[in-house]
Amino acid sequence: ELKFKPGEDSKFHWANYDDLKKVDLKGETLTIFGPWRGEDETLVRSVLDYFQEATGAEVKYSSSENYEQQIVIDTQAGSPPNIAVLPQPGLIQDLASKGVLTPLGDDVAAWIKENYAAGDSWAKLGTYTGKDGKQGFYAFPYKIDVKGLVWYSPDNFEEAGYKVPKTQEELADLEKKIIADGGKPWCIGLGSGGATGWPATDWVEDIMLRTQPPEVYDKWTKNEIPFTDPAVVNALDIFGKIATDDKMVDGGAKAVAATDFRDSPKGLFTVPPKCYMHHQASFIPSFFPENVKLGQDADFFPYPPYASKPELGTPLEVAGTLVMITKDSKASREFIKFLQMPLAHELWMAQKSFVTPFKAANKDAYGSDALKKQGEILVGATTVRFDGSDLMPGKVGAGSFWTGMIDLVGGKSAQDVAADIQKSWDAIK
Amino acid sequence: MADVTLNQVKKSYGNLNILHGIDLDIKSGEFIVFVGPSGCGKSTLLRSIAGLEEITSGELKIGGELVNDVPPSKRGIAMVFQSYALYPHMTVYDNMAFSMKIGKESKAEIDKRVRQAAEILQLTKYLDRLPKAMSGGQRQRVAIGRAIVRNPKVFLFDEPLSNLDAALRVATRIEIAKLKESMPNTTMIYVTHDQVEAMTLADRIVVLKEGVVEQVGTPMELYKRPGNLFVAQFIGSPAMNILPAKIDKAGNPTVVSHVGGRKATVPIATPASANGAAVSFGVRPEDLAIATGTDFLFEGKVDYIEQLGEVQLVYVDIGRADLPLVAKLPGNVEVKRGETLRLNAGAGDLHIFDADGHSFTLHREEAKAA
Amino acid sequence: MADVTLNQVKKSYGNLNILHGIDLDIKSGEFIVFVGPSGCGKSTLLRSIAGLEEITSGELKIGGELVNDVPPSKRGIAMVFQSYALYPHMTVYDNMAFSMKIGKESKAEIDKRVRQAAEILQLTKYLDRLPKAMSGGQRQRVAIGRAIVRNPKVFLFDEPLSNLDAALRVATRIEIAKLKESMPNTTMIYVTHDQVEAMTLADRIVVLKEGVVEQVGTPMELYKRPGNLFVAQFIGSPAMNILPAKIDKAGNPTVVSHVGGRKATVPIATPASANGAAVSFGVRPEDLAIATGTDFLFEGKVDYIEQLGEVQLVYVDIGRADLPLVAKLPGNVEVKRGETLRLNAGAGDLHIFDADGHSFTLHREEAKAA
Amino acid sequence: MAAQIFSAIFVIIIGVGGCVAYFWGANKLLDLVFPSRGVSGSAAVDNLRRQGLVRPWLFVGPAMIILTIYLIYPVIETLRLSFLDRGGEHFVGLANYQWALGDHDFRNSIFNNILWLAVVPAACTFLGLIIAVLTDKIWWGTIAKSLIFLPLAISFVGASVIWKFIYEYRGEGQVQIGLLNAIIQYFGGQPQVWISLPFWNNFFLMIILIWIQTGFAMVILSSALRGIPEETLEAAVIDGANPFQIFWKIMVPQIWGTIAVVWTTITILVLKVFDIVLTMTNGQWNSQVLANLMFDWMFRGGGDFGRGATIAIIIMIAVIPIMVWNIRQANKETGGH
Amino acid sequence: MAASTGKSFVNRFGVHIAVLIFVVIWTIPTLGILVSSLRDKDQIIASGWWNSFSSSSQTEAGRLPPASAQTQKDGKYVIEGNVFGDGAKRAISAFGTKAAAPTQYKAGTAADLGDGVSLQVNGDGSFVLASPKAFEGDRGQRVYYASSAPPKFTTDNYDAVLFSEGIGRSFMNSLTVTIPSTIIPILIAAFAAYALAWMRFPGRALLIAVIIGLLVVPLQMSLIPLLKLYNGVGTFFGVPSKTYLGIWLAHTGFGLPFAIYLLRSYIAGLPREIMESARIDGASDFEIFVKIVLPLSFPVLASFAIFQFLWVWNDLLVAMVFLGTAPDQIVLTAKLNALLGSRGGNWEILTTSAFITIIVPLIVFFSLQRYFVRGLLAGSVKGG
Ligand SMILES: Nc1ncnc2c1ncn2[C@@H]1O[C@H](COP(=O)(O)OP(=O)(O)OP(=O)(O)O)[C@@H](O)[C@H]1O
Ligand SMILES: Nc1ncnc2c1ncn2[C@@H]1O[C@H](COP(=O)(O)OP(=O)(O)OP(=O)(O)O)[C@@H](O)[C@H]1O
Ligand SMILES: [Mg+2]
Ligand SMILES: [Mg+2]
Repeated sequence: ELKFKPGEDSKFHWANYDDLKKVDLKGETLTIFGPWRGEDETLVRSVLDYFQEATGAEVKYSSSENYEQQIVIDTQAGSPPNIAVLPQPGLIQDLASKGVLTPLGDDVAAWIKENYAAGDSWAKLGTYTGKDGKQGFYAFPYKIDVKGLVWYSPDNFEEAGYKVPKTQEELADLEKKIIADGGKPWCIGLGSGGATGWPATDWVEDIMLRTQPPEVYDKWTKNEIPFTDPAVVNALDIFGKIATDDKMVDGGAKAVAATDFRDSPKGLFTVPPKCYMHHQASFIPSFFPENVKLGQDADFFPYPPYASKPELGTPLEVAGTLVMITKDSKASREFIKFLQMPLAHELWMAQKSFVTPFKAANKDAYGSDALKKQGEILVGATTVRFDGSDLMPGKVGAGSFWTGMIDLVGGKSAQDVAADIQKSWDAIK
Repeated sequence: MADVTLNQVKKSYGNLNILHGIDLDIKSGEFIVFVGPSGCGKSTLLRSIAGLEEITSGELKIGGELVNDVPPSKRGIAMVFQSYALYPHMTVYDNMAFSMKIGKESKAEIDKRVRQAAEILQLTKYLDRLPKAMSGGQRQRVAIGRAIVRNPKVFLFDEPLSNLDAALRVATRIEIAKLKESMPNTTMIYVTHDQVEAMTLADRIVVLKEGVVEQVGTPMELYKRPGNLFVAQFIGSPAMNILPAKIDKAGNPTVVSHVGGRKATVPIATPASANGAAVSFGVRPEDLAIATGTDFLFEGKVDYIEQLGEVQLVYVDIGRADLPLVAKLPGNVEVKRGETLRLNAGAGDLHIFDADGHSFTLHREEAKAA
Repeated sequence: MADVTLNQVKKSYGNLNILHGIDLDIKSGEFIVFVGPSGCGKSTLLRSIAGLEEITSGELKIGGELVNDVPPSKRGIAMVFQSYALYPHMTVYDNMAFSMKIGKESKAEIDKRVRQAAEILQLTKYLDRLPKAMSGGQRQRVAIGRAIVRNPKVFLFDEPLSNLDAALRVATRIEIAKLKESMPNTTMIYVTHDQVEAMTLADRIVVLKEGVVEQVGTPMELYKRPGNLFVAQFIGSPAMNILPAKIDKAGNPTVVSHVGGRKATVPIATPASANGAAVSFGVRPEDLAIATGTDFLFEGKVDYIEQLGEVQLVYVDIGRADLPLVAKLPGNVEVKRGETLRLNAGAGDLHIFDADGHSFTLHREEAKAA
Repeated sequence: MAAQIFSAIFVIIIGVGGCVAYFWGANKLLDLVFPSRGVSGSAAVDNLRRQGLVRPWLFVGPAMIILTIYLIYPVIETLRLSFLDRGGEHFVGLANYQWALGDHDFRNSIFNNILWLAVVPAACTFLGLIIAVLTDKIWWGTIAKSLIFLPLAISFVGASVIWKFIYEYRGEGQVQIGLLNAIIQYFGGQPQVWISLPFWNNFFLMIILIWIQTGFAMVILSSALRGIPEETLEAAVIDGANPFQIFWKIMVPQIWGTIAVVWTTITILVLKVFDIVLTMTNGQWNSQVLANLMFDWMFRGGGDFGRGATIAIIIMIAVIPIMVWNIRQANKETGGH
Repeated sequence: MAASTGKSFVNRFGVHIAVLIFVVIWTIPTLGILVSSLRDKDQIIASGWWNSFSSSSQTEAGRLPPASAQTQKDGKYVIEGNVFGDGAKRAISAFGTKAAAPTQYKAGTAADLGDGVSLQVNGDGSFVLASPKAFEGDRGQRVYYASSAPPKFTTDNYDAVLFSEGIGRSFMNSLTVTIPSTIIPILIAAFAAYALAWMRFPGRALLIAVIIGLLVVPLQMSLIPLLKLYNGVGTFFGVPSKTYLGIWLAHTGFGLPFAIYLLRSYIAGLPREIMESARIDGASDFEIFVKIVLPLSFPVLASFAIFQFLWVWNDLLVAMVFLGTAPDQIVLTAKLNALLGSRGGNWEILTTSAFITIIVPLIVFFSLQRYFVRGLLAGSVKGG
């Protein structure tokens, strides 16, 4: 049953739905394989329902805890789904170079450039080198997570008289003040089972974007400048200083790597609070305690830029999922077209945990103020860059970079960590 | 000193009483054999003495000391199991040395005693073998050797020969007898249900039945003057012929008429009250001989013959097909199936038992004693 | 017809020869017993006849038909194993019915034959039991029953009684003897190393040694005229006394002087060439008696006595302590240890064997035959 | 729901029935082609012999076919891949093997694997044996056994959750939700981040596998223990051996064969198991093992089949000594038949 | 077991104590998740599970209703209500309005919040917030209070898992996968094991060697070659490549080496005379196997059945690769896995599903356990 009755709420572009109805896909099956499980799965299904209902195609969505492994197996073994949705550009590059992805075409790339915010950042993100060695547009960005957000409790800030910092310098002052008041500025948790370490990579990337021009960032993610470049080492060092300072983090430096990232934000809401700030992407409210109301009990601000580097503007790191055709069919093509409709975005925006750079999507459709604010941050950013570690090859971005972060918070010097990571990158060249 | 004294020893498993109060006085250096039908509690009694089973009540003394609560290894006993119970993973040498190694004896001492025992049992050249590479008789000797080295005060055997073949059984039996001689101060308690073993080895035999001692005595006593029907039939092979009979005239001698239809005069005193009583009349197969004169005890057709070479077992139907009379006759006597045979026995070889199975001989003796 | 003929049957495991060319002619309906020391190949021979082992060379015929390559089930045989080999998960009934069910016989026929066999073996009331709920003797009867229902032409037994206790062994032995009578046309081949079984059951005994047939004959033949030393010592219990001796005068009778220092005149013909030859002089313990006159064969000190009740075994040291002479005397003869005893035997009960162990009796017979 | 149950049962019956039908049918067919009953003697004999030639293959046939498809073919494929590059397209010779030898992670994994192999099979077997011995003596032994067996019924993912609540670390002085740290803190000690303690973290991971596999060892050893003749134990009691001596000198040697089987099985399992490492640390903090490393190279970030396959081949080679020993053992056993 | 007649306490109870220690150590982790699965989602990581049995005193935060709830009373603006709302009530001992001093005031006393504003929170949670001026804003006043909460357990987690959509179906699917995947390898392995133990044919020793060798093949590396094969076969015959038959065979293949290894060593140990006896009775190898070997091998079949059942039942990887995720094929492990959020960390779901999945294997274990008892061969051969 459709979540929002077509035609009923004017914040949706229902005209799209009528267009969609003209597409006849009866008897076709569209298999979609994506990373969304649990609550997210319910959400994505609620969107897919419209496609199914309107076109008559049978949509089969599935996911798995080991989806990265699964998609490799499935494509390699020649039984891919029609549509694959993946959050890792590195992995997508890999699939593209093995020739298992179908190019979406230049017109779609052009469409993205035109309709998504932040210039050609998104179109670039969807462009990969194919098996033939040629660049092509393979992946359609859909559902974005805004990274580089700092979460806090407005009550606690208010009570202690803290102000939301607008610059890194203010942030540094705030940290000092909190410490002086006997509190801990940060809750940091890097634990994530097999993926332990990744939250720190985000933080380092945030620092990179705020200390270096985007071109350096791009070079870094392509290893055109090495990890041991002073720019990178500096970023590692800044993060390292925070994470290894017992005064800065709840539980002390030792707890950083051991605490699960899903558990660490809970420190914001204990009485008395264990910490005052938490750096994490837009999805994190799912892991707040149940009675915490977003906007009332919890709020966020963007990880601020340096006042000393105004030329860098307000950079933003994002992550998100990209939609690819792994098995071409009429339905696959139609599905990509569906994603180009504002409705496909609005339906999810109106619910939870979905922001989009699609300018034509109705901002009023956002289900909550927090989402809307994130959407505004996304559209308003001057520079948008995708999660760097996801751009790197899997062995680095989902391997040695993570491990390196663990070493870093374990007390290893930034220089050594950088050298190690660089070595592993060299090993796979 | 190693006399073993049992005083009202009882043993039960839960509600099941196995031993019903055993009284026994075994003197130091004696060779005692427990016999009895399967399941009568022989092993249980032996195991209780060894300390492998806790006794339920009563007193058990070894060398005068109460050992009810003393663990097996401290009782000064050694035991040879029916199934050898060799340690399959150890060589013969190690099997024998095990208890001394456990006891932390010196290497030299161990070696000395093991070799000594091996010498006695002619095992010296097998010392390096594993049990599985030995024949049954050799294994049994190892089991005995293992017990010898412990230099026990009391030596317990649980049917040590029952797994051996006939020839080995004879040989090993003789070895045990010799062993006993070489250890005159060691008390030996031996369980078997083989009569030949019991008869040849025992100083005294204890006949058990359902957890009760039926009779204790020297082999000859039991053979010649069985106290009751059970012992009479249990001791001797083939078993004593037992025939229903009636006392025609009580007194001394007693005249009985048995189911075969003939009368016999038995030089055993019976009380007058026994006149006309139903009794059991017994005669051992080996006491029967072909009657030469007109005086005979039994007459009947030969039903079946088992020729054993030197002797033959002749089954004679004396009127009751279900109760064939067995006679052990010399192998060279020509007997044919179907032939009618007359058999006789010496008057002194006849036995009578009252309705409860008690021997009248015993009656008389009891009367004397009283 | 079910005669079994073996013609130069050989069996080897790899390089190891177990049977060295066995020739045997077993007539239909005969009861043949294989005896021999452990490991001599009795079981192997029996299993070869059964078809459980493939023979390496030679011919094996059953009922005149060459069966070298015929699988066991088609040879018309049934076998009772030393270890029963019952199917533990089947009731007695099913154990017995198994082969007929496999053969797809009708239900009624199966039931009839199983009940018939059960009747013979007195197993009727145990038909619903599982093997584990039966005593050893009963189990052995089930194993026999299982063979009976197959109505075999040849019945094979591999030491069927060796796991039973003495009493059961006697009882079951008699049952087997009766069984044979009730199946007169069935050939029976029986392996044992118990002599009593061999003597009582066999029509003919085959004595095996290390895969070679030593002698074949009726029990009495083997007992009275053993063909060689091995058979002489193997048959009879206790074994025949064998003493080193020298032929003083060959001819008929022969005069020998044995290690005990005495001379004996033996009514056996020896060739002149044997004059002065070293021979073995044999006499069975049961043929010895206390010499009454001055004429005696042996003189020595009584070393040891085993009193068995009716008889006693007396070990006499006639000069060679390692070779005690055993005499089986009546139990009532008073003999004391240490006493000097003179023993004699009938001249017809004496045996002499040449240096190779062959009996001179046989020499004579061979000479006659030639 | 009823329809689902029905269809499930139907599918199950088809599957199992098909398998039964094969064996029954093939045998029936054999009997039809070479009849042995109801034909004349010599023909029956010939047919029986022919049956004897064919039947073993009917019996092992399905196993051989399935093993070939599901294991042998993949092994060959893996061997081939190990000489190819990451995409599995170009021949690279021994480059992958060379890489492995020089790789830090690989060497670390080898070292850790040796640790695992030294500790886990031994610990599981030893504990399983002790528990089997002890539980045999008491009336509530079955219950105890079931509880020890329980972890075996839990999936690896479940197990890692369970152990999270044992090893979880919270900063000093805070409420600990990991049992181990709670205990340590209760006694005034300093809480530790167990899974990142260098070197020792290996052992904390091993404990999980030991916790799971001891039940396996226990079940198998316990049935072997029951086969020990009781008299040998009683003989040892009389010989004066104490319970420990009886255990070590009498019981253990007698079930050595079974111990070897259990040991081998767990050794092989240790070489293959990666779930625990994957979910607890993913090989970080120097806790990498070969199986997880292989998984990593196979599937992470698009996968490098060449290197993944190389590690798989190395794992298999590592087990060759154990295999050889076992095959010898097996041949010894069958020698008698 | 050897009787020891020692009487000391250690001898008497030593074994019981030792076993108890093992059992406790082995059970504690599992007990931990059982307790956790019955706890509130947020509580699971807020305090150790062992604390959940005692009533805890905890400091919590609540928010009073916003300005819109105010009424005017005695010239004052008043907001009244209960901090617990409609939820379960607890006893409050102290309260405060600052996170830094959450228990500044005793319950039942009035706190002066400045500007004439006063707040009184009573022990039962009822409160009165009074101010001379009207309240503003739609974020209500924050209060902190210390309350003692009795031990609280909930079956919500089980509700969430057990009644989630499609779970019954996936339970069925799991059984559909598991039962044949357990029985088929047993059948195939038992036949093969019998042949390898008791039948004579060329290449037998080699075959045994190969099978033992295959024990070590890591499962993960066979996935891709196999799936390729499946797809090839599927395309060739025009059938779907992800079928139950496919996964049965896959599990069979992966389980076979161990099955044959285990069964063969057991079957080879059966008494030879029984087989020979049956052969003389005219039974063919097939009949010997079916009527003699199979019934006698029950203990080892049961052992293997348990291990294989556990492995298949708990498997996720093979199921995800060889079976689809549509409702008619998704297995329980996969279904439960899908209940976890995209980023994992739902401990309450994990703990609960760990417990739910354990139940079926345990039933299997207990029902097969009695076959482990010895004595199946009793009475068959001497000494038995
Ligand atoms: N642990 C036990 N629990 C219950 N009953 C037992 C136990 N052990 C033995 N019994 C019973 O005690 C009785 C005596 O057994 P025991 O072994 O002493 O007999 P036995 O005379 O040695 O017989 P056999 O000659 O067959 O060895 C038997 O009826 C037996 O069933
Ligand atoms: N499979 C085999 N491989 C090699 N040698 C064997 C095999 N089976 C038996 N033997 C050997 O063959 C010889 C004869 O064995 P067999 O079982 O026939 O002896 P037996 O006369 O029956 O002895 P027993 O009276 O002890 O049963 C023995 O030495 C034995 O070790
Ligand atoms: Mg006994
Ligand atoms: Mg034999």
